[in-house]
Amino acid sequence: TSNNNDKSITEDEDIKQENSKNQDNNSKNEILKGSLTMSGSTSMEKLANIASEAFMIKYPNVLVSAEFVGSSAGVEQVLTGAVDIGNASRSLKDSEKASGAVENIVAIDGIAVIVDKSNGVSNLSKKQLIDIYTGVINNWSEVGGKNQPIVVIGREAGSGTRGAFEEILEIEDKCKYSNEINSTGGVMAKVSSIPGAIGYVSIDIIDDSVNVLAIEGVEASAENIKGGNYLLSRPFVMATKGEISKQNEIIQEFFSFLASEEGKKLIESVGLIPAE
Amino acid sequence: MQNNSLYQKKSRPLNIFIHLIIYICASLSIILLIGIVAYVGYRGISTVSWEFLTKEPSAINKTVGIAGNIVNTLYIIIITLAIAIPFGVGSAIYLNEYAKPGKLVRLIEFTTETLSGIPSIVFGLFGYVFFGTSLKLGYSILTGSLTLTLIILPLITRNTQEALKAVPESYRSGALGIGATKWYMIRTILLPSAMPGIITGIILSIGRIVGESAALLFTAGSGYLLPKFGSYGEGLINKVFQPGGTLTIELYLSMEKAKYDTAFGIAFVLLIIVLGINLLTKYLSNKLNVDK
Amino acid sequence: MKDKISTKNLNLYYGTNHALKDININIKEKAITAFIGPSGCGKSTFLRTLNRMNDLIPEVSIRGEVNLDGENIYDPRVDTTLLRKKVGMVFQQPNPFPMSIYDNIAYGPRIHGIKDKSKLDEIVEKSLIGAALFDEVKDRLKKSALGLSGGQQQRLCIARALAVEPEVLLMDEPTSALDPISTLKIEDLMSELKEKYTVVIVTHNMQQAARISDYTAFFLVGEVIEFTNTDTLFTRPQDKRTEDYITGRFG
Amino acid sequence: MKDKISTKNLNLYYGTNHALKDININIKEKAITAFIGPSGCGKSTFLRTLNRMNDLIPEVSIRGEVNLDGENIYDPRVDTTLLRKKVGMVFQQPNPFPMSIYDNIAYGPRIHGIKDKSKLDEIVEKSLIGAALFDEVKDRLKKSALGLSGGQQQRLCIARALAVEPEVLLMDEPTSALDPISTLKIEDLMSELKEKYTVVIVTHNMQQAARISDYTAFFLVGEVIEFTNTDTLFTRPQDKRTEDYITGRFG
Amino acid sequence: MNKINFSIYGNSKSKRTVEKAASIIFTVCGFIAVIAVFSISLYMIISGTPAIFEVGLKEILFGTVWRPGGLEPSYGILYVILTSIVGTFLAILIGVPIGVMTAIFLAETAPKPLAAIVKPAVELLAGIPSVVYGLLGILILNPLMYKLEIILFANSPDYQFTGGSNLMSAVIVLAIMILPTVINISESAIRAVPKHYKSASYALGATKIQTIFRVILPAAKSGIVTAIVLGVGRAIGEAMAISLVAGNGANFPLPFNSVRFLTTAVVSEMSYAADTHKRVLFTIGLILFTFIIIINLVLNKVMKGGVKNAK
Ligand SMILES: Nc1ncnc2c1ncn2[C@@H]1O[C@H](COP(=O)(O)OP(=O)(O)OP(=O)(O)O)[C@@H](O)[C@H]1O
Ligand SMILES: Nc1ncnc2c1ncn2[C@@H]1O[C@H](COP(=O)(O)OP(=O)(O)OP(=O)(O)O)[C@@H](O)[C@H]1O
Ligand SMILES: [Mg+2]
Ligand SMILES: [Mg+2]
Ligand SMILES: O=P([O-])([O-])[O-]
Repeated sequence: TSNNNDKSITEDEDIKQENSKNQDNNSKNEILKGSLTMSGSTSMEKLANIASEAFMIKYPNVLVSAEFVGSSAGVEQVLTGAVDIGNASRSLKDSEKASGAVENIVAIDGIAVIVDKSNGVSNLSKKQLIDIYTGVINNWSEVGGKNQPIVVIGREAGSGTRGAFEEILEIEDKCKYSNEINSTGGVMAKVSSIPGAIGYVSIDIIDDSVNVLAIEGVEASAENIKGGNYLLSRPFVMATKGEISKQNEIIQEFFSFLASEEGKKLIESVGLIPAE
Repeated sequence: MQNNSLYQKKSRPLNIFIHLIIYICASLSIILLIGIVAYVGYRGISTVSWEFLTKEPSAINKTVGIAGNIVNTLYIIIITLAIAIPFGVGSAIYLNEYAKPGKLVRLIEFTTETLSGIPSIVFGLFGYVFFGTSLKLGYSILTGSLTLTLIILPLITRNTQEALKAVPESYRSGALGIGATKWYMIRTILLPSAMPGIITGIILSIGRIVGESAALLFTAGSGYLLPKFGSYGEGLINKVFQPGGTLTIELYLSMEKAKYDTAFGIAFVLLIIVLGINLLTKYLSNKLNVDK
Repeated sequence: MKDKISTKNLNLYYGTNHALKDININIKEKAITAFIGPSGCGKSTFLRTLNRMNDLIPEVSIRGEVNLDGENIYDPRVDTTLLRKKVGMVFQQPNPFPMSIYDNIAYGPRIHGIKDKSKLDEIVEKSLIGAALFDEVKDRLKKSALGLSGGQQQRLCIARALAVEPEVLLMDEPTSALDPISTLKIEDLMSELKEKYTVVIVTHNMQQAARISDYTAFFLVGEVIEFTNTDTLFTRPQDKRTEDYITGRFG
Repeated sequence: MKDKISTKNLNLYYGTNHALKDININIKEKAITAFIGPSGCGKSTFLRTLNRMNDLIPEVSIRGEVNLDGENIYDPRVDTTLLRKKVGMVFQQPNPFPMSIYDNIAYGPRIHGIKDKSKLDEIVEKSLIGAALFDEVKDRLKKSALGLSGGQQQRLCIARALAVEPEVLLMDEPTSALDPISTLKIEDLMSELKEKYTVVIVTHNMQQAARISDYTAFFLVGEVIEFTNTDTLFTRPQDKRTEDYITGRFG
Repeated sequence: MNKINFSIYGNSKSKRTVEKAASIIFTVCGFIAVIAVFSISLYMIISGTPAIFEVGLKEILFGTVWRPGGLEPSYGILYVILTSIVGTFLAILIGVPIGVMTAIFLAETAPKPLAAIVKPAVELLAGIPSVVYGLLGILILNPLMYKLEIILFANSPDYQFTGGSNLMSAVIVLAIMILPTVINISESAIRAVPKHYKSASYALGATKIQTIFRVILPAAKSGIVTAIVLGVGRAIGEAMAISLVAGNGANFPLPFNSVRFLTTAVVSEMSYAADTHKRVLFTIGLILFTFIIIINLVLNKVMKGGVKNAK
């Protein structure tokens, strides 16, 4: 992970340089005026913040604001017209699509399984992971660690991350959580502070306060997700009401910004895989 | 008479026991409370710096700062008070000066009391759907302020009412006795005399606004950027319609993300603000009472 | 002398409590009329009917007439503001407003639309002189009225009432909260005031009524038992109850 | 008659204010002793030294002795609870507790450990009779004491003090907040009480002292100027200052 | 003087209009609170009842399984309701006596300089956002609780550990959170008791403790009740401070269980929920709302009514 961090910093600098290069273009970019609002997934907070900040540097007269209230709320708000973009860390539900939400996948995310720093275990099999989350195994010694109780931490019902995690492992309705936390950051906070805790979060938020476990020996890295080797991955969606082409100029520009080389770099800088 | 001497002290074990309990409870809570203040101060003071207070957070520049939240908090305080004071004071004037005692007054007083007992999460839900969705104000400082208005209304009404009750009846009859109309009397005699109470209500309200979290999370949102000025200052007005998280919201979000240093920094700033509010209350109530 | 105020079968109820019973009384212009009687007999209540201050008390109902210069003050067309400008009132407890001496006195004129500074100055001075207070306070007109002594406050209230140029001045036990020296000053003042105003005073103190008033009415449980000129009432009371009261046999 | 209380060179300071100066006084048993003197002369202060109520005021320091039945009440071994049980007190303003009449009177006995219901009933009745209040309140013993009139409240306070069976009763201007009729009742009551109790009373009202007390002490700025039996003091005062005071020349 | 230089029969229309307008405006203001409460209630009922018909009142109120996202969703909140009741009750049980005792200490027995330091600190903490208490709960209380948990359950192999986020933590956070409010208001109430009650009691030979408990506290009752009412309100309405320390599992409220309160149920899932799930959350809001109204009514009527009768 430390490598990862270094990389993102150099990439940030790239972005800065690019911005200064783009200074000449700014006069053109200043023509775009107005605001763009988005709301939704907490897992996508890092992506949304960095994207909006970079977008606002490029288009100084546009104000992008983002709220992080959860995937479903984001989609609902884009449908009621309260916001322009609804962030969801899962595929849209059929009911949502039926109401007019359009699924724009902007990135692929991996779900990292994390434990606290003092935990000696570094790899779990899929079976072990399932057993831990369903309460069959409740001590780390059973999976080769210390004699230490396992504190099972998850997200609340309705979370995109939880939905994806349980669906991939096929353990819907079977999980026995001892803590249900309502944000990605909250899971990080809990896992890092409780010895023996295990949790799952989007990989883009990982820092060195926690250890990331390999699943079936596969590291949760961008390459492994791209290559399809890592088990736990899901899409990051920026939903709009109606096709992108039907949206106003600012929204269209925002999506083309994310799809541009510059945007892709940005997405990679937070540890995600740009969508094809 | 001998066995009735004053010099025979009675032993009172129960007395001693209760004294003991009082001391234990008191030391427990005093240690706890002082400990909390000290701990927050200790952890917070190292985070708070000029930069922390004047910068906005940026993922690209790697800065943290709460300037945006401070500005949002001010926005929300000002807008909320601007709406709530006229209504709250007006309501108190109605109850105290116009309404005839009876069912209606009791209904209003009862609902005012009820309003003050509703948990803020319920206000949050209401504000989110009514102001945010039905009135299409979305996540915005205005939505948050309108929601908070409902929360502080009872505080202002009640304090004003108390103050009006304390205005001697003789002032009223004095003014009316020379032919003042009711509204003139209210304007020139009652409101000035009730000012200390109104101000107390306002200050308590500011405290409530600063401390609120649940009701704001769903209504004002969590924006942390400073308002842009715009070419003619229109940016400052537009800000009202944009999301904005107060200090307390940012504190909650920071602790949720395990950014404990930021959280303690904000907690420390809030501590100072509350301290300021308390001192101001004391100062004003002393000053205004001495005048009387 | 002509009648300034006359009442016709005036009855007043507080809810079901019949507090004034068929009061018929004529109050002479430019004279002092005193109301005496034991506590709770309705003196204050009656006084308040004369400028409709009872309107402010809930559950009061009034029947009968009170005529001021021949106009019934309970007529629906009456503007109570105008009425109270004509019929001023001074209360038992001095009740200056919590503002400066000047503003206290200017309060009434301002209500009635006088804004001109020099005109106000003039009224304030005239009223203070009229209330025999000017010399004592002329150097601190801008200071709070609450800093005055009780007696001064009461004279200030009189000055405040005079400032709107009333025709009648009602006073409800104006000296009962005051020390003897202040009381004397105010009694002197009243004797001066009757040159220009019709003065009606409620008092507990029979000596006071005897000293200063021209006419005296004796009230008992809501009725006027005897109303005649003061000398007659105190020296040759017609009613046994009046006699009992003034000789201190009850009350 | 023997001395119930005697003081020896009693001095009291409020901070640096020397409020009592070398008081030497003997208070006789089963008699009424009155303290008179102008305001601020230390009457109340001295009264409070007799049951150590001054202990509750911060910054008070006391030198000298107060002996009750020969025992110095300022001795460190003294249990103030017992002392105050023996030396009861009634205050200027009636101060019943915000509870029922019954509970007010039972308060003292309960504190001193009496729990038995029938015993308490008996004490309550006896004390109310002793304070000449029983007939007026016997039907509403369970009603709040705050609903009583001022005079009744004061008698209730006396009954409350009697209920702990004191030997001495201190009263600080017990009638000054009352109307004349209530005052009379309480004065009568005191004359009855001295059959069984030693009564010490502070009063502003010299007529009262003359009417009811057996001995009178005249205080002036912290000193006892004259202390003798009441008749002598009011008819042949030895000290010029006493004479000036009782003839109304100052105070 | 000129006879009838002006009549008292009025003609000033503008003055009357101003008066009328003022009176109408104030009346409207007076009704704002009524309108607000009415519309909040109406709205809570409108958005809270559909789920009752959809899921069934019995299933919601008495069901014990909360599994809104599943294939076979289940919306039982019995444990959540119980948690709110038990949790608040325990917090009050701990916080109120300690608070009142501390208030007694500060008002009656504390040395002046100590009271002079503690009083501002208490006022400070009464004003501080409750989230701060949650922050300290996570950082200090939860780890302590976890240690305790490990010691207590070392020998129960099937026990699921909560990492210290449990009912006990939440109760302690709530109890500490209401302390300043209770202390502050009770202390003012105790200080407001007229001095003469105290003198009267001492003069009868009562000790300090007897005076405090038999005279001063009863006389300060209405203020102390206010303190308790506010404390209860604050405890039962609190969401954010405990959302991170209680663990949020919809379990039976045992001391070391991860539990979910009515408030935290709404806060943590409202943003994520959709469809029936969302409507059930509104039902929870409605239940919470009903609870509060009932509690306010009961506390005010019963306790304050009792005081009035005594007077
Ligand atoms: N605001 C009121 N509401 C109801 N009853 C009242 C009110 N004011 C006075 N009363 C009753 O009306 C009767 C007359 O009272 P009023 O005050 O006029 O007597 P008064 O002669 O002025 O007595 P006092 O000498 O004590 O001032 C009394 O029985 C009194 O209780
Ligand atoms: N609690 C106190 N603290 C400080 N000084 C006091 C206190 N109580 C009384 N004094 C002072 O002690 C002196 C005697 O007061 P005390 O109340 O005994 O007089 P008194 O004779 O009872 O007067 P009065 O007739 O007005 O009741 C006065 O100068 C007074 O100011
Ligand atoms: Mg009267
Ligand atoms: Mg005294
Ligand atoms: O916050 P979520 O991405 O888990 O919905």
